[in-house]
Amino acid sequence: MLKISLDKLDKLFEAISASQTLYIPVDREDGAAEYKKYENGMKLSSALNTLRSAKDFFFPQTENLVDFKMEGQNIEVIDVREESEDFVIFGVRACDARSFTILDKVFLAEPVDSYYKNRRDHGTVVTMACTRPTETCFCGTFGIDAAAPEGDAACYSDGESLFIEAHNEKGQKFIDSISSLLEDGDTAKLEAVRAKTREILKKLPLANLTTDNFGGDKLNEYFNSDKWGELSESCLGCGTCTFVCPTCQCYDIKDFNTGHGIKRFRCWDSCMYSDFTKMAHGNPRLTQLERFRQRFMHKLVYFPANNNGEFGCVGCGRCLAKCPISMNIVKVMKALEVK
Amino acid sequence: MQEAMINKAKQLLADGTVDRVIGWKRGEFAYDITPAVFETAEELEKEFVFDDFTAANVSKYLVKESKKEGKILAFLKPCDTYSFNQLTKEHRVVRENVYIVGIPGGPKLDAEKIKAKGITGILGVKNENYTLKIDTVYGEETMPFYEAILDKCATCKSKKHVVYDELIGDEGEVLDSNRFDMVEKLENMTAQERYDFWRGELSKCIRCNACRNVCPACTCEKCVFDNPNSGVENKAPADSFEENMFHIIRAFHVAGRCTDCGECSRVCPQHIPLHLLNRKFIKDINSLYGEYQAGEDTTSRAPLNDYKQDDCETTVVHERGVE
Amino acid sequence: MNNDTLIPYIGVVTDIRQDTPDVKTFRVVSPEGGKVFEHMPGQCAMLSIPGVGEAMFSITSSPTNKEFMEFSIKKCGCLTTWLHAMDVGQQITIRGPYGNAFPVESDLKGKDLLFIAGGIGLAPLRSVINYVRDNRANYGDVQIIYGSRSKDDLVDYKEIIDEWMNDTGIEVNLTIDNPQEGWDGHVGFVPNYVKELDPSINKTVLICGPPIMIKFTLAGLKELGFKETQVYTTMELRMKCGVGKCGRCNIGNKYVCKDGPVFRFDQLGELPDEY
Amino acid sequence: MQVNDNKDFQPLIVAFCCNWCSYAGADLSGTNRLNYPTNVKIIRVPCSCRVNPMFILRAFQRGADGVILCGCHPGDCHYTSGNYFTRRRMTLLFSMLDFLGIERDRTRVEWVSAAEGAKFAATMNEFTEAVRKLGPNRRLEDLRCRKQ
Repeated sequence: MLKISLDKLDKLFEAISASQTLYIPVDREDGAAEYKKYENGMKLSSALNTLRSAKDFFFPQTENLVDFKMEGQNIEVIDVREESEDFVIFGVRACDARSFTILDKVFLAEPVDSYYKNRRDHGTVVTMACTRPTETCFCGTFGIDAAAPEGDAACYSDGESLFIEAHNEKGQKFIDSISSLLEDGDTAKLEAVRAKTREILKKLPLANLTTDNFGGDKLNEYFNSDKWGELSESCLGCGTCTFVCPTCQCYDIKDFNTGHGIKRFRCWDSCMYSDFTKMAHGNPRLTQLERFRQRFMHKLVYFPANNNGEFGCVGCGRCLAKCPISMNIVKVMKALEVK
Repeated sequence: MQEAMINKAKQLLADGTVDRVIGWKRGEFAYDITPAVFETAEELEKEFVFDDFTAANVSKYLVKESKKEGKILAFLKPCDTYSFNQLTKEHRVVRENVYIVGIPGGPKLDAEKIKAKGITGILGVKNENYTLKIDTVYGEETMPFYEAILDKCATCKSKKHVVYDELIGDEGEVLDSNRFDMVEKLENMTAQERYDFWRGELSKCIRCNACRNVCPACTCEKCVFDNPNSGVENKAPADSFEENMFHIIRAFHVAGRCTDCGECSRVCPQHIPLHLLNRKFIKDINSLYGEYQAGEDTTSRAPLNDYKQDDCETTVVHERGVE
Repeated sequence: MNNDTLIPYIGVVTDIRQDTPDVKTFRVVSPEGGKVFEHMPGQCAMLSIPGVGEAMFSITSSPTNKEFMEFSIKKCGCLTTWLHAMDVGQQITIRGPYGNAFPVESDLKGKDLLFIAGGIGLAPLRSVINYVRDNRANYGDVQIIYGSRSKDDLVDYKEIIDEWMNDTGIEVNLTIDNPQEGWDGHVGFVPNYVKELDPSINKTVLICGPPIMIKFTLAGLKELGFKETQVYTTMELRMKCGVGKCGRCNIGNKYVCKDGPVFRFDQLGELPDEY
Repeated sequence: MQVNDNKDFQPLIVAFCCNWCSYAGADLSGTNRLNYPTNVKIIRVPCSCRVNPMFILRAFQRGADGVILCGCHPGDCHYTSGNYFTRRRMTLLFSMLDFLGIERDRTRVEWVSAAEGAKFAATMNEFTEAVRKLGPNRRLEDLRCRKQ
């Protein structure tokens, strides 16, 4: 496999960013990691994962869809779409890489969402294998191997060198563009590191969590479960879980009056919010119980029902770490599960 | 302490004083504790927890819970009693339906602080003589207890319970805290520095509304930011202006009512020090209109519902400090 | 870049008809004349006034009408109030068509049809009724049972009296909730009227109206011997995208905007009761 | 400290004026043919205390460079005490804006009675000049509202 020495990472980043925009996870002052546009001198974060997921690159929190100019009774529609620039996201973890597959199922299904597709076409996802998974990780539950991430190209570190391999054409193109910096390397040590990571993954507290008892066929059984009241009673109805989630994709479309035109934009929305399904004549989800149920039913039952059994969760553990009252999908699965 | 609380709860349930108990429920890990309502002794025995991580302020849940039938037992820490008292003052809770047992306060721990030290794979946390022994997937780690406490506990204002029906432990006292230090530090910066500081912080906001929804003072039935007819409804910060507006209005709406419980900053997934905005209001109110602690009593007039004819003019802002 | 369904077309409102005190019917054409797009009976379109809002409305005109589309809209929220206040000539934005349609070219072909509508619930059914009238040879007997609060609240009353009632092979039964001067027709709620009329159980039923009406009518139909597989309805929930991506109009795993709005009752029965 | 004086800059000023004193004061300055800049857009409110902090922020969002709030002199409020509440509220709001690093001279409260036409004109002149020196509002503007 091709490799580059870890102390030459700067050179690698400089080379990539010379031809296209590069985003890497960097450490923030408060210790959390976030993706930043690479500028010379930036250091790659060693954190397990970024606080916000990588979905922002393809599905940003807000984006302008279309502009309108209103004049008397007339309306002019202005298409504001522009071809996205080419960019590389470096250091995406296995869980987030899988989340793109899930988002694709929604946004690339007919009719294709051109806004999403535009960025997806121009973005290259370079993943990074995990070596230090933490207690909130449960990607294995969804069949993801943290030591062998998906993505257009994948990187693995053995502590000395960074190994790179392509998974598809886009990844190969990426590797070709930096091939002058790469050399052939022996993967013996890397295999040992990966084996060790897999050992750790097996020992994690959530390693035994399975989806065996969830899926599209359990729809009414789980919908009518009497556990929802207890599970949702302390839910604050905030949107933290949905906004840090790499697979949550619900959005709202809103108009903003700028004083000299109308901007129609879309923004992330959360099924946990009270006005998510509110209509002029009423609301089918009146209490937090129904909203809470919707979120987890969507991930564990509805999504697999519509997508050949694929679940709407990748086990990244962000909601486990971030929920203000620590209620999360793992607790829901454990409470709900009917064997 | 946990044992004493469970016994107290069981006793009060058994003798019919209360019908339900609000407290905290054990989670998957050492630190992920969920506020919960318990109805039976068995549930309490099995899941009730009170330890270094039970920081959540349960007083806001009482807005709903106290309106249900029967009486509820609430275990309140000193800071929580201020919030509860303020809610009583605003007629948001039915005081008669709540039986309050005062329990000792923090300092409570912040799992994020432990993780920020690079400690991952946390399986268990033990406090041994104010040194945390942290059992992880990668072996045992240690760190000083006080380096892992919540920001809100590091600047604790009071160990005194301002309202209770019964107390476990001793009555505490109002502390001489240094909670305004950071506000002062910012005040002494230049306007440009302050602007840069807040832009850096507020631009992290993802508008999850956790700060608003957890706040015991934010109890409007319909928030102005959720009301499509308000003209300012927004779900996402589409512009830096909207980030600023949300946080200014959020803090302003609780000015004079905020008890400084610190929940807003505790729950912020982006670690924005939101409590500084609230504290700025508290500090201004204290210095301009006389010392006032929201939630201390249930009878005094809130500073923004009150006035004196010889109050200072708004020019006081222009005349002081650094430009 | 390809067209995106989220970018709307312009529609011009060329006619506004006051149907009832709170329902107006709007005629929409494209600025160049003609229809903005083709649709099938039962499908919906997203109408919007930029800056006011966007919402899903069923297309009430039949696809056999080649000149324009019509929308019967009841005034009940922010956008509909605005639409009711506008004048002829106003441009609006329109995108669609969205959703499935009544199976007029498959399951309904050759069948005797029974339409049951309540109030504004006639809007989506009118599209089917007129489609059937224009392709009369493909369908059997047609019976229409339509009820409203009062005579004034019967949507499209003029068309019902002047056209539908004069067609051969169409039986129209009207009813209103309470007795009223100048009304010599039937008085009573739709569910009871359906039972009174005792329609033949060979008919395929298309029903739309307030949820409470649907609930009781369905129970009545079952009593008469109708099977759930014979009854179709059309649903409505809050929608933003119209293409099953924004994630809010789902009933169980089905999206009303994409998998609906037309459902057969046996399909609905498999879904959770959350609508 | 602004280096240049922004001589060519025409700031947009929004003035909230209470119906009973300041709006009449503005009227008087007009009937007395006193000049004040045309940049000042007056919004009449029933009482200065009607002005929600949100109004001030929204004015900035929609392109105001300075916002001034005028009401009856303390003690003279038509509704007895409205302006006392305004005073506390605005003091705290201005202090908060200052805390966030937004130029403190962009906001002001001034008490103008119905008889003080001259004061109204002078205040507007002076306030407009002060805002002109600050330049366009950049720290509390909504970029979407900026005219291209």
